[in-house]
Amino acid sequence: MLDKKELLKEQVIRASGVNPLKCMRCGKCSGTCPSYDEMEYHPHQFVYMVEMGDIETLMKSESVYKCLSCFACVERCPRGVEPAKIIEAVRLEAIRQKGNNHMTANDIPEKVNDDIPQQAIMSAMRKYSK
Amino acid sequence: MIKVSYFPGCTLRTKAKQLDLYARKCAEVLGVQLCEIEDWQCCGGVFVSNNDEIASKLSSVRALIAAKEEDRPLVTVCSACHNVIKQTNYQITNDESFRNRANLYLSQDKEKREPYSGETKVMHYFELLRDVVGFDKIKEKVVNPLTGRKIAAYYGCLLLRPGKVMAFDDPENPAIMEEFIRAIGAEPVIYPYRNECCGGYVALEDPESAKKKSNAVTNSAESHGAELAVTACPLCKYNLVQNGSNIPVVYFTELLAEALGVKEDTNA
Amino acid sequence: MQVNEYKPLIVAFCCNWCSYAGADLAGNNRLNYPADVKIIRVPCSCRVNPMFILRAFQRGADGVILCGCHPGDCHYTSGNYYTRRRMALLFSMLDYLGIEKERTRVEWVSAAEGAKFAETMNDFAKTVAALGENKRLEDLRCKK
Amino acid sequence: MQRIGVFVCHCGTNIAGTVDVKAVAEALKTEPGVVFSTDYQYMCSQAGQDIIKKAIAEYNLTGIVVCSCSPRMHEATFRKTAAAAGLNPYMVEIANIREQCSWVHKEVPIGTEKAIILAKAAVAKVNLNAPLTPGESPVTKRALVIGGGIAGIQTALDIADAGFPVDIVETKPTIGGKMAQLDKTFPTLDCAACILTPKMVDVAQNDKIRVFSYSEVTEVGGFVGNFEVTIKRRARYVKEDICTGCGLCTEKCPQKKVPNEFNLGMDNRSAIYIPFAQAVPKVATIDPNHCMKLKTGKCGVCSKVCTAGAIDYEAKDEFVKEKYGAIVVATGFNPISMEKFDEFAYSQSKDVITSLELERLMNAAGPTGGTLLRPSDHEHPHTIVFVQCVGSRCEACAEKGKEYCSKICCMYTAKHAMLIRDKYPDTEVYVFYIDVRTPGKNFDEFYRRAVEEYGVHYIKGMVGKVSPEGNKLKVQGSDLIYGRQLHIDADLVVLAAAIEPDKSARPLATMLTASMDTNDFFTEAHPKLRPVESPTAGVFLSGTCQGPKDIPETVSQAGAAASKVIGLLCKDKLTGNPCVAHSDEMMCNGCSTCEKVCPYGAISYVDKEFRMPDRTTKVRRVAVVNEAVCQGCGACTVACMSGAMDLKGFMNKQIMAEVDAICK
Amino acid sequence: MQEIKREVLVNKASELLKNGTVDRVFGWKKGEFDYDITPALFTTAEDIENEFVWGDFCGANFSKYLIKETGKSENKVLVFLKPCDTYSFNQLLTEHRFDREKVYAVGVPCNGMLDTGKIKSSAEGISKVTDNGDKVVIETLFDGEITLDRNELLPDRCLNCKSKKHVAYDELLGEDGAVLDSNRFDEVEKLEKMTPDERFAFWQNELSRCIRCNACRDVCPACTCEKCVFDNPNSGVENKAATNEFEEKMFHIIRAFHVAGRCTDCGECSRVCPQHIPLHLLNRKFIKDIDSFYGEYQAGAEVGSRAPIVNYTTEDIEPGDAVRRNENA
Repeated sequence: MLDKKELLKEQVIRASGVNPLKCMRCGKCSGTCPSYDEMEYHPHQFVYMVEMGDIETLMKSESVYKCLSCFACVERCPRGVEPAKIIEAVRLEAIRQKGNNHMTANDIPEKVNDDIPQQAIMSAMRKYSK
Repeated sequence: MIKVSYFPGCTLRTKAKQLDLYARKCAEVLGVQLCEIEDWQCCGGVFVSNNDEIASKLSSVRALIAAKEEDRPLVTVCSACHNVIKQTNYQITNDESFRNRANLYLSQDKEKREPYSGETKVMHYFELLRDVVGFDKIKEKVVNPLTGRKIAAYYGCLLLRPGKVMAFDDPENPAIMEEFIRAIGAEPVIYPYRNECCGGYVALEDPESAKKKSNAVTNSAESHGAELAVTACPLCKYNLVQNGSNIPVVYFTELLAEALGVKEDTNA
Repeated sequence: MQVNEYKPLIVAFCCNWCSYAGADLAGNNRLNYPADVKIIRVPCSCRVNPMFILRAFQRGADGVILCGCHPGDCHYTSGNYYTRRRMALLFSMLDYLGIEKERTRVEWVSAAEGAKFAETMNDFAKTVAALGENKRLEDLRCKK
Repeated sequence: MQRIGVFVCHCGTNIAGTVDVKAVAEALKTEPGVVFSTDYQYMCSQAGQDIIKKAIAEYNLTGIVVCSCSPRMHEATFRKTAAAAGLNPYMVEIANIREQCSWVHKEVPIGTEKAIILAKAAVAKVNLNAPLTPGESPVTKRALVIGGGIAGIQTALDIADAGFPVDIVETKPTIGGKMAQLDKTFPTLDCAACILTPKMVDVAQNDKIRVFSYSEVTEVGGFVGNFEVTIKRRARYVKEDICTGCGLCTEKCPQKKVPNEFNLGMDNRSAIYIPFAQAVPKVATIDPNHCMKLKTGKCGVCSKVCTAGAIDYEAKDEFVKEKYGAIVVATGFNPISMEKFDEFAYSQSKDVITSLELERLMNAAGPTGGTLLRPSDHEHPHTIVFVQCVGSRCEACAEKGKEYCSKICCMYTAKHAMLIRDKYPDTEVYVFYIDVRTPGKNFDEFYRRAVEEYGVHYIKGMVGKVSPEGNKLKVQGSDLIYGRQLHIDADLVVLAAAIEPDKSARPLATMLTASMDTNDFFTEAHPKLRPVESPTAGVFLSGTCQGPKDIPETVSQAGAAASKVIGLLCKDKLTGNPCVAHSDEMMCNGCSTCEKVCPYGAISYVDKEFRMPDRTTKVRRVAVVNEAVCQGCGACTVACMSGAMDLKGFMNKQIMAEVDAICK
Repeated sequence: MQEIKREVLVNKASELLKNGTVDRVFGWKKGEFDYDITPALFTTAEDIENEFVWGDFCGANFSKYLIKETGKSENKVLVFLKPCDTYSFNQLLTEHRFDREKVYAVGVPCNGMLDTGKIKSSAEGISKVTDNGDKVVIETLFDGEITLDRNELLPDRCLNCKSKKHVAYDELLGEDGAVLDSNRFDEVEKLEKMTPDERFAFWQNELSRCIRCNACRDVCPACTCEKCVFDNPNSGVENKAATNEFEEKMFHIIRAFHVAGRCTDCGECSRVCPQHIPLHLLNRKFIKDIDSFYGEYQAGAEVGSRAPIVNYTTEDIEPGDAVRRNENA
């Protein structure tokens, strides 16, 4: 039987399709990340902490919402680890498990202005809510 | 006349009408007919990379099927739609489990269709210009060359990454937009931030964060001598402009229309 | 557990450089497989003439397995590639004649794959045992 | 009829524990041909071998079967035993009743039964064995070295030193290779040219060594001891034997805007050129792609100024055919293209350079005369960032990088960093690294000195992006130990590009039938025990064509390859493996099918006259196997439908007899 | 009916004999009956004028005869080749079995040759057979005239003719045709679709009739070995006459394997089999598998081509997958 911690790790690895063991810990993902300063845990730490099975800490962190999904880390990783996908899987785990979304439709009106494209609202809802 | 299927996307119906309008007008001049697929639905804005995410990708699959039924490539203009649809197509081609599950969902639709497994070719309007029309032909059709204008091509992330999936151009040293700029008679400005992120959807969650990224892009373009930035993405444009770009940001179709002489206010 | 399980006779042709060494390694590691498997050493899997295989069946073998280096690792650079084509065609022909396709097999076993050798032989012996005696290629004169 | 002796080994309890060895010896007594059968504790021991020798003499044995461990273990031992007793060693067969019997089965009746069957199969085979004698072939006492870098130079010098003639084939106009482009060498910091150029001079002056520069190998035939090689000598439009290397032509040549490959395009040379001052041979070469005379017919300045009259615009490529006993591959390496790694802005800024380019920028004979200046504005760089592992250890990007570690980068970067800090103490040097790998004599000490004595900043992390802004290169990378993203405004960025085998290696491997790994490095015959030999007999490996290596390793491998070549050339004759294919000309159809599947080109065809039963003669085409080339795989024996082609030691009827014995 | 007339062939042969191009001519001679035509070697124009036969029963392929005949003289021998014969001709050249310089090859068009077996089983006491295009008229001693559709009397190999195009000749009489799309694999596919038990029963029934007369081997233009393995005591498989079922299978499997990649699918083996065993179905299985596993290959289509069985790619199908593919097909 897997305990909860292991189950979470399995789920993140399976859903993201990422094998954290491929990481050689060069840190290029964090070296390339444009949102590094906004994050508490950085892309290379996501990979390492998933490998270690400490997913709950990541789920609780605001860092999961700071990733831009710009895929620069994925593109530049020499080992094909795809950190952005692992962050996405942890983020989905967080919003799915919590049962409370990071952003809801009610939050939207105050966040938008007349010029904002629909695409931004759609994307934000996809990224921050179930 | 070459016929291609066309997926405009929500934003092109609202905030980014110019992007759509001029895409159509220019296509006509270049001998391509954009056949808008019927009853298209929003692509979802972003591609969710999780394997277990199915439902949000179905609208893209339906669009892909519509194009398959016409036996035409599916062309998009908006970078975001393009990214979502191309990634979905890649996943349905290469991930058997996703393919089976997606087809299972679609078998619930009213119309009965063959299972879809990635047959449609997904093209961005830029790829259409490069691979189908050809930049040489554009050069011939230009009536209003934008001579002397120094233009920064802003790729952003969505057109290029993941490079293996998008197969759009070299993700670190792309050339397609620069070639486009040359084709309409202007001078491309190469700057290091052309393939960095504008901040994207984070604009809602953390506007400050998005501002930092956007400023880095526009400052870099400006410092390399650009007087204008060009993009294919409404969200990129929004972020760059909203965060106080010192140089104007326009859609590439606007420039193309100007060069081809089909922009309404060219002489205004 | 079936007590009276049929004990098949299995001839295994092993190339000297990879599979024969793999079989030796299975021995070094004391990995069991049925004694029904008898190994014949050949320099390369490409030395195995279809006639040897048919002859084995003629003389009462119930299964014949060929083992060689993995494609690309042949000691003679290309021998196993020829084996692969010859056996694909031969096995397909035997199947066409209605002879049980489970009685013939080709496996690539490297010198380092002692465990794979033992597993392969266990599996093959089990498969062949399940088919029972080889009647379709039998030779009444040889079997008495 | 053979007289066969059977010897069953107990191997202590290794065999005897699961096999009733006495029962095996007993059961074999009645096999056809068997005249003697016995068992013993340890057959491979001196006493055991004596039993065999005695039995051979006493029973007049013509063949023996040893039931023991794997033939891979002791076949050679027992063959020697037989030979010592006057029996042809190929009359020995081993029944493997240990690895393939006693060790894999548990019950004595089962083990014993199988051991008897295996022994009977061996007896059945020996009954059909025939004495075999290895063939002999003569050895051409001349070696060919392909590649004239430090590996090729050292190999050639060592072979020549032993008294054998050697030819070096080098594609460039001069020998010297990559080492000639280097500035200093680690970990001793002596100057590369100071230690290399004397060796180049030795080559030029050694009358045993011929240098075919500006040449390439186009065809290889033959086999170990008897290779026949065609060398294409590209037209250099300058008569090599007349040119004195005075260099006047290069000064007067009006076309001076040709990118200088020796300085990696960082400066220009003339269309007629001598790559560098110490070139060997020191003769000029005309670059036909840039020479106005060759392209348009107008000019001819070099011809006018050459007092020796060495210029020949009409020169053509020439082909030389030569015979060699051994071939050494020393084709070397190149840094990979940085084109696909533009996150480091290599294509965007001249001030992003590779380490090899830095070597030239620091070299006194380089484009800046040895003063470190930025290529863009010729200013002194004050902040320099080194990026390690660019394209090395790169699994995700097979089309742009290499999966392996390039091995030399950690050390040369430490060297660069140290030299820069030494010469320009006001310059800050940062090295972004993933791991620092220094397993070599005095290597780690060297790296530590860079940090501790020279104050080089080593940062554990990787650069993610380099952005040229103004006259700075904005470097963004991770500093993993600090836990921050580091932003450095650098003046110069140096990329430690992965190295890859030279592109000429792949077609050469095909010509030599030498195998390569997926990265196009030549594979060795055995990774540990035969590291300088290729699996193809007579082809040896020297230097980085076999894998990334530094200079000391390259030189020692070059010496090792030379000693293997010398060992081969010392022999007057080579004895081969006697288990080779043989074609029965009476049955051969001459259809050429066997030739197609032979990986060694060992089969040829001759027209032969046959006397027919009716006393007429008939000429037929038949296959002939070159026994020195045949390696004995047997592919031809199955391709041959008439059964004319058979393999000695593994004949059709022998294998068939084994099958019959097992299936009885 | 053959579109080209006997006179054309006779004139050509006489002309070449007279002008010294050749000194021997392979042709056909009448046998006991109309349908019983035998191959013959002519050396004079006179013999040719008198005895040379050309018609619906001239099915014999001379390619194989060239091996021995070309060794007998330094002069050229004339051979008439139908389109399907030219493939065997090329295949033998690929295998260096005769000297091309000693042969003068004349291509003749072919409209399909009638099957002697089918004729014989359609009537008794046959005295004369005439072909007038679509119909064949058989005159019999007892039942008068019988008229049959020509197509009904064609052997399988002509019904599924693969090519009307000559792939080798020095000179062509008449018009050359094209390579045809045939349905020659239909029967193989039918067998493949059966269950293994049905296939086994089918072949058991067919091959058990074999009397080891070796007619298939003797006629086969690919079976040209100086000494056949089945005649060679050292081969381990020597046997002159099968003593049990297995050995028939062994003989036919080995024979098919030995000609795999070399068989031009001429169909002679089945034509000559006195027991009417459809032996060509074995060869066609190999051809079909070779085509589907390694890409289409026609033996003899060009001289010097390398048969797939003596070639490889690093990505070839695994034997296990090859057999399973049949199952799914």
